[in-house]
Amino acid sequence: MKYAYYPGCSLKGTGRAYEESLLAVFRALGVELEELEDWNCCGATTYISYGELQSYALAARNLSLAKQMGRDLMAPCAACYLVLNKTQHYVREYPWIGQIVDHALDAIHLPKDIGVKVRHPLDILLNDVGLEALKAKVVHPLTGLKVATYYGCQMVRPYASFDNQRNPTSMDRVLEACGATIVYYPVKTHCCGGSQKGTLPEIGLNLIRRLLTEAQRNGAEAIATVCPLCQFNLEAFQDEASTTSKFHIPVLYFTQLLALALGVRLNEAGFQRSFINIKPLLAEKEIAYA
Amino acid sequence: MKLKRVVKVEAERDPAFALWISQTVGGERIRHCLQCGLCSGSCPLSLYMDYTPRRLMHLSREGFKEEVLSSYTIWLCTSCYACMVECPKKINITQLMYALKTRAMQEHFYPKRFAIPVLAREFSRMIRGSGRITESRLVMRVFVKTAIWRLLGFSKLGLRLFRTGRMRLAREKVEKRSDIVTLLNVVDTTRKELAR
Amino acid sequence: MPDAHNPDTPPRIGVYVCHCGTNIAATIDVPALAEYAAGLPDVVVAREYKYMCSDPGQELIRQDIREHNLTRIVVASCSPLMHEPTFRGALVRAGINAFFLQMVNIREHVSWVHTNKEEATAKAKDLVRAAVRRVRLHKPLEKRRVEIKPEVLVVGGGIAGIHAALTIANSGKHVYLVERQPTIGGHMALFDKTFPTLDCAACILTPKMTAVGSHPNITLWTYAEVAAVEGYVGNYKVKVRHKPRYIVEDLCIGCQECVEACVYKEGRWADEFNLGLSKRKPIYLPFPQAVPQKVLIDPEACIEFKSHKCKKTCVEACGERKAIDFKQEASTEEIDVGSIIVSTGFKTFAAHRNACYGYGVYPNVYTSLEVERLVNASGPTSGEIVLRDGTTPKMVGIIHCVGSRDHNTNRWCSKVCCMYSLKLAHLIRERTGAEVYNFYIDMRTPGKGYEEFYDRLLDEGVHFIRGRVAEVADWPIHPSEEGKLVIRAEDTLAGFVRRIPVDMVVLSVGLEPQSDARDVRRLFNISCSEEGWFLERHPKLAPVSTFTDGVFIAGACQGPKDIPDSVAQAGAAAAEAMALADAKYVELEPYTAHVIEDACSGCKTCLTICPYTAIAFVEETKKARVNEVLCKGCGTCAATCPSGSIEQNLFEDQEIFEEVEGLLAYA
Amino acid sequence: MPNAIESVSGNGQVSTEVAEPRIVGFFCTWCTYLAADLAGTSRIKYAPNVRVIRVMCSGRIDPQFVLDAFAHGADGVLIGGCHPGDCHYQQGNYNCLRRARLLKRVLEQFGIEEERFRLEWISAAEGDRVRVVIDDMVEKLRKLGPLQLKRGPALVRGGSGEQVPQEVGV
Repeated sequence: MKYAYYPGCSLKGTGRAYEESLLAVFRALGVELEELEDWNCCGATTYISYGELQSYALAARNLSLAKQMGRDLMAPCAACYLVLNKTQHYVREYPWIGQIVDHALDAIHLPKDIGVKVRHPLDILLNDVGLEALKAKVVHPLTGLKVATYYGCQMVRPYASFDNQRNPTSMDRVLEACGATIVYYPVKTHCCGGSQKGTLPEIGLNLIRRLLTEAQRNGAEAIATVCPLCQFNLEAFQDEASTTSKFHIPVLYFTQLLALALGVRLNEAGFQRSFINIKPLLAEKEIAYA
Repeated sequence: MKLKRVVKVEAERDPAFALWISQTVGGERIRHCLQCGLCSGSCPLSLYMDYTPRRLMHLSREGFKEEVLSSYTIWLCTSCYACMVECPKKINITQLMYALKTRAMQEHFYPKRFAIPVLAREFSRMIRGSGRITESRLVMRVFVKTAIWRLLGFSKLGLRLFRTGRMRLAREKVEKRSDIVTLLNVVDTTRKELAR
Repeated sequence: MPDAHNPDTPPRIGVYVCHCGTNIAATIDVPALAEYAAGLPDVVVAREYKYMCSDPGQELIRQDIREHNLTRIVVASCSPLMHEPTFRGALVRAGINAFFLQMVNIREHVSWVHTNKEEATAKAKDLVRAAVRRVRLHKPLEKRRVEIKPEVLVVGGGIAGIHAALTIANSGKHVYLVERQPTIGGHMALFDKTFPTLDCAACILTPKMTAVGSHPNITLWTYAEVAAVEGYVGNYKVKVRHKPRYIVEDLCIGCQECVEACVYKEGRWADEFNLGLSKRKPIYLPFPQAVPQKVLIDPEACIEFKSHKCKKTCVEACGERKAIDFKQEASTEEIDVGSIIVSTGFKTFAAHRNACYGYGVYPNVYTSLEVERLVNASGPTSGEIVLRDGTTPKMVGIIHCVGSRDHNTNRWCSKVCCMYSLKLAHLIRERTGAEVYNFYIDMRTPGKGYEEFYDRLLDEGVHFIRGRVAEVADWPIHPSEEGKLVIRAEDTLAGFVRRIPVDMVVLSVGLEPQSDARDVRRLFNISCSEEGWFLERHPKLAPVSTFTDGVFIAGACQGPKDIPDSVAQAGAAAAEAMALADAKYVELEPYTAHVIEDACSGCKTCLTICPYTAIAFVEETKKARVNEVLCKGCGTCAATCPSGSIEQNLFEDQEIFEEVEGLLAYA
Repeated sequence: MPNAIESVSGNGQVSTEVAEPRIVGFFCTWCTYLAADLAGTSRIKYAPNVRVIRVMCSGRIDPQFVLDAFAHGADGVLIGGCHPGDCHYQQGNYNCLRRARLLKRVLEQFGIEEERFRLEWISAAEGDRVRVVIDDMVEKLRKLGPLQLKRGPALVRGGSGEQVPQEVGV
């Protein structure tokens, strides 16, 4: 199994732990990932409001590069995953947008064909690798670890190609395969406020608080995420969000938990980058780790 | 206390605006809006909005440009797509919000030093320059332009990020930066041609 | 077994109390009631059961009758008007006379209207006790069988009447269709298109109209009214009054040469069919597709009637046909029919009653019905939507719910306004390209393809402003409003008041009962709601029947209805009428009166009191005698007879006295 | 509210003050009885004091029925018929009205207050009117208290209607 890999900007910055754990996990599963040559920012949700059409062109460049590699394109970052998918949709739905994008690609000597399959790691784990293969590779089961799976918005909305939009379960199934216990988490697809914590702090903070409170209320010992921004928001502002009850709950990328189970060494899975040390929890739960 | 007339006479309506919105990407179906309010109900931010998304849809399609573009609602949208997924008339509300943001920025319908448009501008500049985003630099640029003091509040967190290696000042960049610039320019020129 | 029909043997009574699920049991202590009944004199068995009207419930009664030789039955359950026939059937099947039954209404009259269980149970006990005492005296009675005449009278020639008439006529039975106007077609004939399919009204209506006109089984009487109705189910005698149209219908061939020839070269009088939007001559055809194709003369307008000095060019034009008859007078005709279908339709709300909308003040404020004529290809402007001054409107406001959903006028929703407003909005936009604004309170589009039509209108860019219009006026507060009609309303969805200047205002007027609905219902002896809508026998289970057997209702005279609903109802009414006719006979309740000759003093008081002249004085015996065929069983004579020598079956003095005393005697 | 039954003795004489007025109703099938049914189906709540006797037409109601009711302990009698002109039998309700007028005079002679005898026109559609009339009448009779007959026994029916003035019937 081999995939083109599109990290996106965050996975090189605040989301490094995501990239490290992701690569480790797929290595352990014997899946080859080849980083996309000279990729550029997908434009995220921010560029659109500045220049809608340009944002499609930016995404298209990556898609065109990937198409040349002739493999499915894995996009772990929820925002990237959305934007790349969306671009393909819009170019199809609006011929005039397609025309503009084509011109732009032409100008930089890239083929117009951007019809590469954009896929999320969870999609690949479930449908290509398969849960059985995954189970087989588990060396340190996460037995008894209560996890709240937080999907956020953009992995499932608006294009949930491989999971249910209103009640996604892909991450649950993958983590259960590693022996973890998934707690009831009614806000699993609610919004974390995205960049709002930076721009309208108090509002962003309220959204973050809601997510943390629910996780705590439902007895979660860790929160698993699929998006660098979600992970950052939930982890970085726990003190700020704390009110009467103080929040102290590890917020990890689902790939980090996978890595743990697959026997990847902690600091090869980016745990050293967490603000909250995971070891006491693992000790308490008697979960072995490398 | 200053009282102003609130009754709207038809001449204050901007039909061109209403037409424009119904022609933007995602705006095609705005006229189908039933005003059921499901968008407002499903929106995580609506509790902070001056106009709920539902009301914004109505004001937009009726052409009340002032009200729409000066509304906080468009800036509060985090593009979580909850409204769009639930909308019974399949209206692409999130996309509409982008269009409105763009328009509001073009016509400067927002408070001075308002962070969100600044972020968008800086974001695009950075991409034009390097083709990728270096979060550390972006954050700093935005704070400098909006609320420098917030940098201080942020510094503690910043420090932790540096310590954990999650904030690197090293500039992320694409090799073929000229390609990015060309790409963006060509889009603009082609759009103008198509418009003609 | 004691002979139930022998009055000398002591009666053996069975009492049956129904729970009606919880409808009764929740408010009345049913077991206590049954136990109490068991202790009453002559009661042999008293039982309670969940649903007496169910088969097992009835079987319970039948068994007891056989096993305990019961001779009288009391059922305490719902209103006798609901299930009396059911339980009488049970008695008959058990071999005793149907009228040995007395029902006690402990649901409608007790459990549903009272809350205190103690009081309710006490009341129920009194009622049961009275019934037990009364039923002892019940005598065996037989229903009267009367023949049903197959002919049917349909009153009102709108789409409902037309459909009913054709359905029955096609089954081979004869129909009399009586229409007050000079032509059939009703409101539907005024429309250009019908919602939501937008198919042309004329194209679907006129074929049906002509079919009526030419059908061998239909006698069509237009410009005529029902003057009197006598008789009873199966045997109604109806007087129909023909208004003079001053044209011999049989001779007129509808060539309209007379109209051409009239001394008035131009129309001068408001054209009724076009609601005054055009002018007609004194002699005229209501509209091109009128059925029958017969002209008529308006005596108010015709010179000949006013001065007798007219050149009578019309008569010349008619020539040999001699169809014009200035001497024609109203005539009355009497027919016998077995059943009657009342489909007299509705009238629209008089727009001027709502002063704020300036109807009659501003010439460019129209009613929806007027606009229906404007958009109609065969209308006064041949389909062109123009204002009174001939210009085309650029801005049009359509105001919903005019006269409806309003405690100052009519409380009800008129059901069709939302949809026809959408239709008009579409037609106006399509034909003039004007900006159209709909002002609504709620958009009500329940019906096949209706919501889809609304969605289509939304897409067509018609404005929908949710808010009841406060005022239509011509005073501007902004230069852009100069010389316009300004509609003021809150846009409740935008959250502020808006002023919208328009060239044309359309008032979507609601539906109302005909102004003479009350006289009409008396004529046919049916009841109507407080508003004036004719009352169906049961809102769900007998929607086209009335409380008068053999009289049915169809269409908007029963309540606001659109075309499909009216036609469906007409079909149902027709089926009821045909079923009745095919039964050939109907059984009448035996509640007739009879004279106890020995007691009769021959004072003749009863003769004058009987509304049906059913009582005759027999010279030989010098006594009164009731003709049971004519007697309808009101019992007035029985109450009037000074010597108490007239009795009414099942309502004999003794029976009622027993009931009274039973109510008041305490066990 | 204490139950009337226990507080009234066999001969209809009221033994305690808490007695609830007991009213006999004569309703015509076509209008008032239907109205009462409608009140039921509409779940309209009203006082439980009225016991209804169904007759085909208010024209059937013989003054003797009314007198008999009073004689046997009724505190009030309520007659319900169709509105004038609406009679199912064309004019029965007019006859009823005429008799009622005369009957009122007779009742006076027996010292029966006029509030105790009431004639109402209630159409099949006027379910709520049943409530209004009954509640109002019960209220009035509560104030009046139980009926004390001056010449009670004389009222009791004796086969023919000799207590009733001849013209009543006419």
